[in-house]
Amino acid sequence: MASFLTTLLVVAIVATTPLVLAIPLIWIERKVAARIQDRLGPNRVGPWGIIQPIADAIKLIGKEDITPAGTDKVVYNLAPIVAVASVVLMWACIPFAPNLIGVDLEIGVLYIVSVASLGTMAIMMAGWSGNNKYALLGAFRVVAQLVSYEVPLVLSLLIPVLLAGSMGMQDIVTAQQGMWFIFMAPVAALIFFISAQAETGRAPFDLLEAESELVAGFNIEYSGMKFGLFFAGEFVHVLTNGVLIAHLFVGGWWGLGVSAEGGILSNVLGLIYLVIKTTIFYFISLWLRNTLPRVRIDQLMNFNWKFLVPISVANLVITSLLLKISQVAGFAVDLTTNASFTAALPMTLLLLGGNIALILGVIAIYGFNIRRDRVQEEAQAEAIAHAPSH
Amino acid sequence: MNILNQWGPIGLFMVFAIVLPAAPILVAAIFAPRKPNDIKLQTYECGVETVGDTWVQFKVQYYIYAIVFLVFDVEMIFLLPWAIAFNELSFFAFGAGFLFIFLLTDALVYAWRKQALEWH
Amino acid sequence: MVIPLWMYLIVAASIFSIGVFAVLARRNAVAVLMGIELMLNAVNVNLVAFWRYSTTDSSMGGQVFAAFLFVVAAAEAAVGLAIVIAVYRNRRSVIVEDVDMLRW
Amino acid sequence: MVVQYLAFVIFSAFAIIGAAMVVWSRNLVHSALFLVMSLFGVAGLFILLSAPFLAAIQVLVYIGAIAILIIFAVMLTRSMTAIREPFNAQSWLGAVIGAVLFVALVAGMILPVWGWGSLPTLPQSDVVGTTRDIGIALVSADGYVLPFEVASLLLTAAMVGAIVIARED
Repeated sequence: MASFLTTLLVVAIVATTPLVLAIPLIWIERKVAARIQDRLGPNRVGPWGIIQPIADAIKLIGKEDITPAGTDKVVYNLAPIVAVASVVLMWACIPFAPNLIGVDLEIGVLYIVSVASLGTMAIMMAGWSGNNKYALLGAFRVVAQLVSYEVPLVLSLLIPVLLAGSMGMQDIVTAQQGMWFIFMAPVAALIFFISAQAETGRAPFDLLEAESELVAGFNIEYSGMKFGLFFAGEFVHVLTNGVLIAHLFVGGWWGLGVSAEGGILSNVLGLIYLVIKTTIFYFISLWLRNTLPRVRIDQLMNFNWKFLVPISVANLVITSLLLKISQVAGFAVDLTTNASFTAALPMTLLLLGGNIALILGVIAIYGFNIRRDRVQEEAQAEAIAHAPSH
Repeated sequence: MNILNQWGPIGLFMVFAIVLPAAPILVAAIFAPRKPNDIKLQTYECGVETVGDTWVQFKVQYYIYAIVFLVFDVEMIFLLPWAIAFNELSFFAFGAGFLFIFLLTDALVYAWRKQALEWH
Repeated sequence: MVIPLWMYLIVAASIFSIGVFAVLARRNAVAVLMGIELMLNAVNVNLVAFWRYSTTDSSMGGQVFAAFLFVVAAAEAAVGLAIVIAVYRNRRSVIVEDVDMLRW
Repeated sequence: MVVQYLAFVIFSAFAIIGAAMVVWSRNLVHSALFLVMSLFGVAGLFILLSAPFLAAIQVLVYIGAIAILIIFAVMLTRSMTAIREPFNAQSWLGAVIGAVLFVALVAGMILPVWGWGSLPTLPQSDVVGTTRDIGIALVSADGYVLPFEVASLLLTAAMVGAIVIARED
């Protein structure tokens, strides 16, 4: 009974954390966006407008909730719940510190990915139930985008799994004791970051909403709290991506003075390091959102299928090949047991070399293609200019 | 029970994950005003209200993207265990994984060459 | 006290029977395909249950077999639905009885 | 373990009721959503059977991909979502066959062989193979390396076939 109550408490805390975090996140997001756009942002309610999101939440509760005629009531009401639930569930096995984790599942990473894919279903439900053709079209575009970008996301996720030899989140973090995975697989980290950004549906990949051009996307028929929930889910998803990148590629809670065994000091320090790393990636994400222009849908799809996916497949091939070579040659270390900086260095250099070669190769191929296209265009223009007038 | 220790909390998590977003909706339903009228309940459209069910023809392109995604998703079933067991694999087993990836890349190349990945 | 094997088997059998009914009775081809997915799922439950309760075999055969069934289900769904879409494009119908060109 | 029984009952109810509603719903999108519910229940059963990897794959592949594919297909053949009569003329025959099959399976196979009469077979131990064991079994020469490659080939063929069939031109 006591153990059940402890579990209940842990689950309650871990499950509420993302939703509670959403409140300050809204403020941070608006403030950062305002600063980038040379505005002040919210500054009326409370010091620096810090109470603004709470005022927003109260406003949302007091707003009339309009359910348009012809909606499918059950699906319509279920969709925002599923959308938020998918994000909350992801937090079940995200570590906070060496000993602080909801549940350290053996299949941690796979669990996170599969729970995240429930969000796609929620969007489909939201778009369909509204009985509005724009919402439905919007949902189709979003779903096409989300499923497309899930491919490079999962393929690059495979690299940390490959290096750590485990899917458990704590195992992956522990394996980065001496060397962060970003040094072994910078390409995978970059692809993961880009496709995670696309998974949240934010700029430059926000053509599903395109706030400045369209009225809204799949959530057009939602109002009041239900709309707010979709929004909160998106905010938390961005933060979740930051945490995931911090864990998978830059060592999660590792830092100076943290030991894997734990202890109070390690846990506190680990949490602080994790917050710092997460904040950095979260900030980069906001920065991108507020500075990059929106892409067109054909550019979006081409970028994914003709750039990210081939590169992530090539990256997987190169990384696994080099890893196997270093294992056969005998200078690979088992990162789960012996992972000091010096021991991991030769392997890291080899993998880093492979990644640099991959980047150079990609640049060469795309540079060649672009040059060839330009030469062709110039030749065409030449031909038109010099064509006989009759 | 091993499996219950690990997944029991996840089950609790699911309950929380549903209750936490449902609660604000319920609270809003209690406090929010409710004064519906015909105009307010109209679907959000440009101009004239749609008659009957929503009726749009969709591009088959969405479906093709979904197929390619499905294939890569199913590929994960095999690549994840392969990646986990990587340290213990012989060179032969490693090559088997390579062949697997190669065969799937084939499908991608086919789709690319047939312009199935273009957005029309 | 552990859940006995036959409980899983009965659950699987009922899902399978419902799937059979869907395949035989529904008119819409997409619904028929959903019935097939249900049947495949029931088979998967059976496979994993037999693997878990097997007293002689300690290999991962059951799970690996189930993983292959996922592949089959995915391939079946992709091609089956593609056929439905193609038929719909040519004949403007997804009713199974309307597609009777092969009928003698 | 009462909790286990409770979980079993809940997941089975999800799976069976979902499956029944797949057949029963007139609206195909509802059918697809009930299919998701049923698949979710089956994922829960996988967890009870100590196969969490398969459960996660079930959610990822079935709910994340196949259900999406089905809804896309429903939308592409959209004028057909609300067919007045969802069941064909021989539906009674289908119902009879389904019922007979169920009774035959339960009374003819499951209960006599694995049910009351026989000794209750119990799982060997609580700790069963992990995902790593699946990986080793998949690619080792005395394991399933041939099916592994054939699966890849099947996927490739399915993708090529589906694209060829579904394309507009």
